[in-house]
Amino acid sequence: MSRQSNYLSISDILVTNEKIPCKFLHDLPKMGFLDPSSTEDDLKLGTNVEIPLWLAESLYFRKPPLVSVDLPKIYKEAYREILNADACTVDLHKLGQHFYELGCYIAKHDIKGEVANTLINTFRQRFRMILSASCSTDSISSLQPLSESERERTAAAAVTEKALSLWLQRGDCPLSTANMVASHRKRKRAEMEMF
Amino acid sequence: MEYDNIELSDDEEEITAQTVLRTLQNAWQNERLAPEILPHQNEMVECMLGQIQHMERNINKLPKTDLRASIHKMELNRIKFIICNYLKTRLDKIEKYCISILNDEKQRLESGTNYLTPSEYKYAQEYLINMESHLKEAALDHVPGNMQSFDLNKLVIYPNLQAHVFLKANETVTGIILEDLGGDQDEEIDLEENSQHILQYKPIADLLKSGKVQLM
Amino acid sequence: MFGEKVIELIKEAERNRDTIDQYNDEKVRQIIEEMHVLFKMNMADANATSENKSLWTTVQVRHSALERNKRCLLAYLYNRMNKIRTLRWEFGSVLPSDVRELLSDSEYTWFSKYSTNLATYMRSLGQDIGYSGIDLTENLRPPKSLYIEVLCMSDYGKLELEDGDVILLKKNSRHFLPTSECQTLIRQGILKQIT
Amino acid sequence: MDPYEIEFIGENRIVNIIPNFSHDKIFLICGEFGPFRAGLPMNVPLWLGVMLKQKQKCRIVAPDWMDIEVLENIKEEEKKSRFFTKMPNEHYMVEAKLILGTAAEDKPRASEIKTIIKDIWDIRMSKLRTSMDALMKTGGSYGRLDHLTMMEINSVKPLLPQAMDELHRIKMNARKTMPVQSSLNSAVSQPGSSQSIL
Repeated sequence: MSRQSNYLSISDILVTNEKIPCKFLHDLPKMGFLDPSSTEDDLKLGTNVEIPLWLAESLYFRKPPLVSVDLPKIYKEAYREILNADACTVDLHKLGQHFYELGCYIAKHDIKGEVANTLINTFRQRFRMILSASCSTDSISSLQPLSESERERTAAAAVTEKALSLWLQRGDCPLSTANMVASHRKRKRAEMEMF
Repeated sequence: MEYDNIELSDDEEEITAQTVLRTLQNAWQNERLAPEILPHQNEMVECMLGQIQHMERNINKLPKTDLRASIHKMELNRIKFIICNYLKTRLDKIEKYCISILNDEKQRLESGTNYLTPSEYKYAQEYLINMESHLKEAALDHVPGNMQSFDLNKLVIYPNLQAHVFLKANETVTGIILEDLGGDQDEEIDLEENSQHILQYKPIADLLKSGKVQLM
Repeated sequence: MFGEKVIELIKEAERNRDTIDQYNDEKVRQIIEEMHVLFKMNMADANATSENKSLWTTVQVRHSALERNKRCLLAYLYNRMNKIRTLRWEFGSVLPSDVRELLSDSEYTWFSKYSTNLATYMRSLGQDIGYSGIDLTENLRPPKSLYIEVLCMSDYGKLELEDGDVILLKKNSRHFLPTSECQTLIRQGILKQIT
Repeated sequence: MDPYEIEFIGENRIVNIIPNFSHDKIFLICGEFGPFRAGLPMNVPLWLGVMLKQKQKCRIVAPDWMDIEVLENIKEEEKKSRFFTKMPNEHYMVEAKLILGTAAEDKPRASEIKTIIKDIWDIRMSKLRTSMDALMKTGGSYGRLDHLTMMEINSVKPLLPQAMDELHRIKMNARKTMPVQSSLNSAVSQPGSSQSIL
């Protein structure tokens, strides 16, 4: 469940699919379609467009860089102030599904290092939200204002919590059907019932 | 039903089955909790398998309802659990970190400090070959020419040596350097005998391998 | 926009973590086709860069898209590989036909090779001291008792026990069996432990 | 690890039993036990004690610390102390669960004892939560955890170590204001100029 990013990591691929605002520093012939508001064939120097992070990163790292990257709203000063004051009040489920992971990529575009500090502060403050969500008996509903990775951590902690309370309650743990076997049986049954 | 003391091939020193079992149990626990693969304990595994075999033969001589038979069987099941779980944990790591383990292992083989058993090494190599041929057959062979490479440097997955682990110090160790990313100064800590800590794996990896600390 | 089809594929892999879906042959084919189109455009534009230097940046953008598609394709396959590996550990070396149908030909070949490699490894265990190998798919749980009571979930047929006794496993039949000899059948969902 | 695996480790602890049968020494791989003399106390591993108890071959003698007075003291100490106090043994919860679970009738006032042990466990668990939060707030890269038992440590996995890993990753990545190629984010950023395009 660890979120280490690597070439084959699905979660990192989803993070790098997020769109971020960029400004093109060169003309791009035939790339007009990258700007949905334009009908031109070519993309002109100076155009501001939102493109996926993976594309922005690869264009930014060309020498010379082909784009400059602007901060998405949630990392800008207005939000940073709110987050630094009380990060727990912000609904990251709505405003930043991949707040930390995207932030790690974005932070280098903020030379003053404010984004980095906000990420660290926010993470530290919101840890207690995960703590309390993981031992609440409700299932992790979509109503909770947690980001995607916070949600995953909460779910993992809830699994531990549940295993422990089962252990405390009962004697032996019966042997059980393997996970995938059980899931496939369940799916097969569901499919059969449809007919 | 007595067991003999066992002589390990390389060692002149005699060790008891009890010690071997304890070593193996410890190795299992550490392997389960360490992010990277640890040096193998093949001698201990084989030695224990020998004990199991010996014991099983003797149990078969006992009447089925003999109390001793069930006690011995229960103990054997416990030991088999440790061995299977230990070996499977290693296989899981070998598969997940296949490329990086093979890279490290090639260097270790040269210096004779290999972490994998010969069987594990063969398994890892074969696993990589199978992975390569599947990815080629399913995708790489069909994409445009300059995209076809099976690039080990990109596909490699490293164990997270920066992962935080819980440990107990078996003896006092001083001067562990913790990397401090916030300030300018790294922090230095001592591990007193029997004290417990949560810290990054990397600075204590060697202590774990030399048995000075154990993971919890 | 680039790389959109391939993201659908990735999202497919992300859903249903406990089951494996039908291999999406059609989408994989479309993505590979898209890559060939991008590649051809790049060939043409690269040859034209002497007249129009800014075409070079366009080539670089498309190249990034090609790399992205490749990464996502490999991640899709790799993610499935890990699931297929789990199938081997949970179902055993023979897959039920409805599960087998979910795999592509190449995936099934991989499954077989994986299975052979695993079997070779397991057979090698303890060979030096006269063992015929150890099955690592057994003894997965800490042992609690030597015998357990089980309920048979399907008509399985005969099972020969180590002591030579043969029992008939019929749907809904109950048995009192050595734990070590029925744990695999429990994991495969053929038997269920009664507590 | 799951709780049953930690229980498995705890089952190696030695407990005192009083067998109701006689038998010669048994030579197990983990050591020799016996001789068994009906009515005379002796030591065996916990797993063996539980097994014999289930076969009604022995009584398990509850360890000294499973005593209401002793436990009340431990509970008071635990309440008073800011830190985790030292428990009677490092698998106290496993011992309590197995001995009081399988051999409750061997121990008078077993259910009261169970309740106090659970109280102590709960006090420690809530202390653990508070200290985790404090650890993350103050540093989040190192903590000393003396006297926590393995089962207690396991209860904060993967939450605490993963949160610390994640915080470390954020510090590593976000603090890098210069575009350096590192193994951590190499997944996307491949400086392009040197790369062959066609």
